Amino acid sequence: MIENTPVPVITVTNLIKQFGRFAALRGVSAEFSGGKLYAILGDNGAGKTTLLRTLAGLNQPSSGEFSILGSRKFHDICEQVGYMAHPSLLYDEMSGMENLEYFGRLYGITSSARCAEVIWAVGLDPELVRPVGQYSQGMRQRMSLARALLNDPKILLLDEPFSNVDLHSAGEMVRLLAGIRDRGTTIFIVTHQAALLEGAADEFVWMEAGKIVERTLDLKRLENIGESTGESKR
Amino acid sequence: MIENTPVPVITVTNLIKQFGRFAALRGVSAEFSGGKLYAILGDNGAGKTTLLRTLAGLNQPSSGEFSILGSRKFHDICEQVGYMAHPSLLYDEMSGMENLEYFGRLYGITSSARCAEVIWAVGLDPELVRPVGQYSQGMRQRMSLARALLNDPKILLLDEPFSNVDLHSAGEMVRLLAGIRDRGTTIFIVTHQAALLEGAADEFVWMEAGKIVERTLDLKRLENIGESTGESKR
Amino acid sequence: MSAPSGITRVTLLKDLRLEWRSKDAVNSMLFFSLLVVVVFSFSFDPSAEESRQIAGGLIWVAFLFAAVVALNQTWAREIRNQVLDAYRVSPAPANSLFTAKVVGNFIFVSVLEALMTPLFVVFYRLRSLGPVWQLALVAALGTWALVVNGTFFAAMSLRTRSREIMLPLLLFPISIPALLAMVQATTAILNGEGARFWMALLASYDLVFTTVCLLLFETVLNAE
Amino acid sequence: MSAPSGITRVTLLKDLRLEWRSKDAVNSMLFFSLLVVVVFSFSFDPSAEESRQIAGGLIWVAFLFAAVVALNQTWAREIRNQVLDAYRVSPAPANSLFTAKVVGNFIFVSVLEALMTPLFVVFYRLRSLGPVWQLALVAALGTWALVVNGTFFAAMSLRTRSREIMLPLLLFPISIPALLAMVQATTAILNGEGARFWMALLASYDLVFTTVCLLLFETVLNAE
Amino acid sequence: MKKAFPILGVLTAILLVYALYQALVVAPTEQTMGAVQRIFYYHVPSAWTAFLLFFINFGSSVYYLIKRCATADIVALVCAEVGVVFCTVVLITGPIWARPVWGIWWTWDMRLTSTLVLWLIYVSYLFLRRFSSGGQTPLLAAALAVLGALCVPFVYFSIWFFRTQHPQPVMGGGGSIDPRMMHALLINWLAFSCFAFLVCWSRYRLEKLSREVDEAHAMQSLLDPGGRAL
Ligand code: HEM
Ligand SMILES: Nc1ncnc2c1ncn2[C@@H]1O[C@H](COP(=O)(O)OP(=O)(O)OP(=O)(O)O)[C@@H](O)[C@H]1O
Ligand SMILES: Nc1ncnc2c1ncn2[C@@H]1O[C@H](COP(=O)(O)OP(=O)(O)OP(=O)(O)O)[C@@H](O)[C@H]1O
Ligand SMILES: [Mg+2]
Ligand SMILES: [Mg+2]
Repeated sequence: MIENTPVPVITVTNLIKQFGRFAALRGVSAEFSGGKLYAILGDNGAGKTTLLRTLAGLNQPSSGEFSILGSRKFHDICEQVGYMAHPSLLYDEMSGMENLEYFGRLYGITSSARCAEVIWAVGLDPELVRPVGQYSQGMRQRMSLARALLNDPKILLLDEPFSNVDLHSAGEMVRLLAGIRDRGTTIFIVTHQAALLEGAADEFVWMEAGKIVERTLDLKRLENIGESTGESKR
Repeated sequence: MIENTPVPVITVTNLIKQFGRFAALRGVSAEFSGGKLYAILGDNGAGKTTLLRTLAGLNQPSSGEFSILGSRKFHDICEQVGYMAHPSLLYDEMSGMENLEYFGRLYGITSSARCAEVIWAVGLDPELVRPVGQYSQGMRQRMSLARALLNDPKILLLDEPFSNVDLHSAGEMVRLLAGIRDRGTTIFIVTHQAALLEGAADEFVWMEAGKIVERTLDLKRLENIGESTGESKR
Repeated sequence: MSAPSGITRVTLLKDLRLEWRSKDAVNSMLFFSLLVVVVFSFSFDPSAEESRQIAGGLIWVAFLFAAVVALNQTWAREIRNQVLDAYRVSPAPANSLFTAKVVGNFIFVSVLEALMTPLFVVFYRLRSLGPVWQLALVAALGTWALVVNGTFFAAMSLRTRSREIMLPLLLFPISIPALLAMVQATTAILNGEGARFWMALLASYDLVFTTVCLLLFETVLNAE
Repeated sequence: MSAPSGITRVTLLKDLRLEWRSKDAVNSMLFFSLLVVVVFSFSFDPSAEESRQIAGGLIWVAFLFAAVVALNQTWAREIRNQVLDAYRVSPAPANSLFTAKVVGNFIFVSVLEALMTPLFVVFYRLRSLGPVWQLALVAALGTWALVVNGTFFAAMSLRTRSREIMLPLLLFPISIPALLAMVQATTAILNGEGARFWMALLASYDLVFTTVCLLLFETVLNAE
Repeated sequence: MKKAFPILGVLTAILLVYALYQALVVAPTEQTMGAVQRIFYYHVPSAWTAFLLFFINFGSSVYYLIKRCATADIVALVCAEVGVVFCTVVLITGPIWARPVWGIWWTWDMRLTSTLVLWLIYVSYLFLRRFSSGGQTPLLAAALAVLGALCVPFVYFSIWFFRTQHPQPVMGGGGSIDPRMMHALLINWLAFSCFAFLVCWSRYRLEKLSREVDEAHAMQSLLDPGGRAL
């Protein structure tokens, strides 16, 4: 367990990511300390997903650097990171349990009990035999979260985990995540439903046009920013 | 223009839809009158998407009937319906404008001006040449809404249109949809962010386990239902 | 709603444009056909007398392969983001879509054939004793037969995920008469014999299967 | 983290199970190769002697094209919901994935070959003059060569536009020596001649390309 | 550097003219084949130049894989492009020569076949570069270049058995050749190599420039806060 002292577990220095001629990240610099829950907010196209993918080692940054848990190479610490994306990252043809059992093996987790545990934790039933392709959108989303939680990561990168989940269950998921945070995990949640995280988040990070423009605890301030900009989408 | 008198434009009688042994719709009966905005709420797996797909003629109901605009065959009135789903229903390789131009032709719409108009309406820029596959998730969602609006439908079936859209723009989309409703269109919105629709919706429809269990104007009542049930998902 | 033929046209144009854009189409097709011919030459030493005798069969196998590559990806784009659903809720008739896909595949495969034939002629030193226009006609009829059936069954196998796995295998017995006619006609023409019968057979096969596929396609498309 | 070989095993088992449930790849391969056999038997009615001359080429062309059809689908499942990303963020080594895919494809194609060979034998009235175990060895070595390269290039063509056509464009040129060796070895053995040289060539080709593909796969997988 | 280019250009032009003179006038006419044989002075130097360029391509691809250096990638690309052109010249002059001499355009001969396969490999390399999108192109291309180069020895081994009609290598082989022919050949080779180098160089500068333009665009979109990149 990491103590709750502000040791930066993630340091990002002037990160730039270009897709051809378009820059999705335009110089992101920040430090994030351990054991906190960060909500990353921002308009569509602000670069939130790109930032998360870069941290997860799925994009090569065009320039700039970052270190996670003191390491510059993602591969060295990948066992301690959980990542959840827009797409489910699950095999449509297998049931939820089969999926988790497979992904568990990639992390050296062989116990089905652990898989069943995370499935219960996100509010699904591990005995559902239906393949994931036949799940409803929200169920798929939860199963995807379960996959990210599976290896009990120190750092969780979640891309819009609540977007198709019903309000009641989203609240439960927030409680679950807050509990995980309390046990020392650093959590990044990209979301458009900031209100859900109002009590739980330790900091709100507002991104705009590829930059972090504001970090605050006061959601109200961000709303003003949000209103004042965000016209046509780039 | 349909007048705002409560003539049922959609009548559903005891609709049942089974997937193999599992019943996703378990006897839905309801009447919906024209020119209103219905918000369809419910837990994950309640059958909202299935209901919408059935109304759009994409699923054959196992039993039961429905009529839309007085017709029992979807194909006869399909020109007057707009449908938006979870997946974008767009070609990833084409730009937004090219996509709309193509789908417009399927409805006999040849004017690019109309396409540009709906793209502006959802807050995007018609001149974006990037293919849709490179849009951010929220941008894709908006473009998908634009596609559904293209043929100026009498009935709009929208499956979670706001789920990845930033709060500010979601508010704008609600205003847009409310305006469309005021011009006589009947709109069904499946969503988990009921709060967004609080001022705009004419009725909230709560689904649970394949049935409509409550229709009300008072969001508070539904929250109680939501709390009391919605344990593990089927 | 515009006329069905108009929709066929835009759909076809859209497919061709995407194809054109995504792959510098002609170059890669040219190279692909060159590769196929070279692979054949390596496998069947073209200078050997026997291999020249089976050239009719060889050419059709090569064409068949090109067609399979094309047919395999016919619906891929439509499936990706469930764009097919957008088509299904629109008033556009199902048959316009089918026709556009068939014509698109026909063009694709025909271009490949047109590119491959000269290469085969050079490498295998082929010389037809019969009239060349007849060969072209046989190729067109045969390609159409392959493409109509192939497009139809490709659509069918989309819709029947796990239920009826054996469906693609239906295409096989059904295509046998067409294959037989194609190969026999080609061989006959190359050897300067008449191929009236086989060509009539092919033409009527095309007619029957095009009609039936058009009649059934809407059902197949709208099967959940 | 479990041993790489353990991960290879689970990945392989998962693929086999999924394939068993849907049977997509095997079906389309089987279908295609059946067509090839039939087309040839229509176009050419070989005597035992002649058929032995071309049988090597025939069989291998059929297998090659069938393999391309299968290889094109190798990564389809991984791409669908971007599952590959889940693999990339996990500590599992890239080479385990590669090995599992290669072995999986090897099994598919071998099964296909085992099913097809009797058909060829029947249709062409083949009788090998050389030892059959040598034929089996050549088939194994040759299939491995095709499958290693094919899996690698299929992963590569994921990262390109127009995947399906890209695979043969990349695979064919580099496989030509292997293909040539396979065909020559098969023909030699069928005719009762020695095929030592070809088998040694194939074996060293396998060795070199397996090593290099293993060395390079991680780079290709992690290219964004 | 800036000045070296035109100087080299002039030198190459002079060399090419001199080589042409050597090939068409100075070198003696071959007895059996006659004047057609003079195509030899283009056929063989082209082949050697192509081989050289492919070899450089291999070297810089390996270097790229190790060091991830953008210059190496451009060198590899440029060499492959120009190499394919020279290889195409071999494949065109060969059949032109073969037609009058052997009476056929093409035969599955060892040397011919291996050249064809080599050409196919590098064309597929160019296709890959063309079709792969985004920043990963250099990596994929380098991987393919390595595999392709490794394939070459196997090509030579596997077609060893082909009966060959094609003349044996002049260099190191047993056959004797008129010294004037040899001289013309070497001069031509030198001229061709210079020419190839020149083309590569300008192509290199072009490629570098277009990458810099892309870079500049991206920088601009970085500066411009709401930058609408179309
Ligand atoms: C038809 C296509 C042909 C191709 C693709 C071809 C290819 C080549 C290649 C690649 C080389 C350089 C080989 C090396 O140095 O190792 C070469 C050299 C040569 N070729 Fe050809 N050739 C063709 C036709 C011919 C013909 C018809 C003749 C004349 C009868 C000919 C005569 C020569 C000679 C004399 C050399 C120099 C020998 C040497 O130094 O290797 N070639 N050819
Ligand atoms: N592969 C790509 N190629 C080109 N442009 C891209 C690519 N991926 C993303 N972009 C662009 O980069 C910008 C940022 O995208 P990103 O997905 O990070 O946004 P986001 O903040 O996650 O938005 P959303 O809230 O809508 O998901 C967008 O304008 C998008 O079009
Ligand atoms: N094709 C299918 N085969 C089998 N079961 C299915 C299929 N489609 C949906 N279901 C099941 O039907 C139920 C209802 O699904 P539906 O997608 O309608 O839910 P939903 O209300 O839209 O949920 P969400 O809010 O998560 O999107 C779910 O339990 C789902 O697993
Ligand atoms: Mg995003
Ligand atoms: Mg749903």
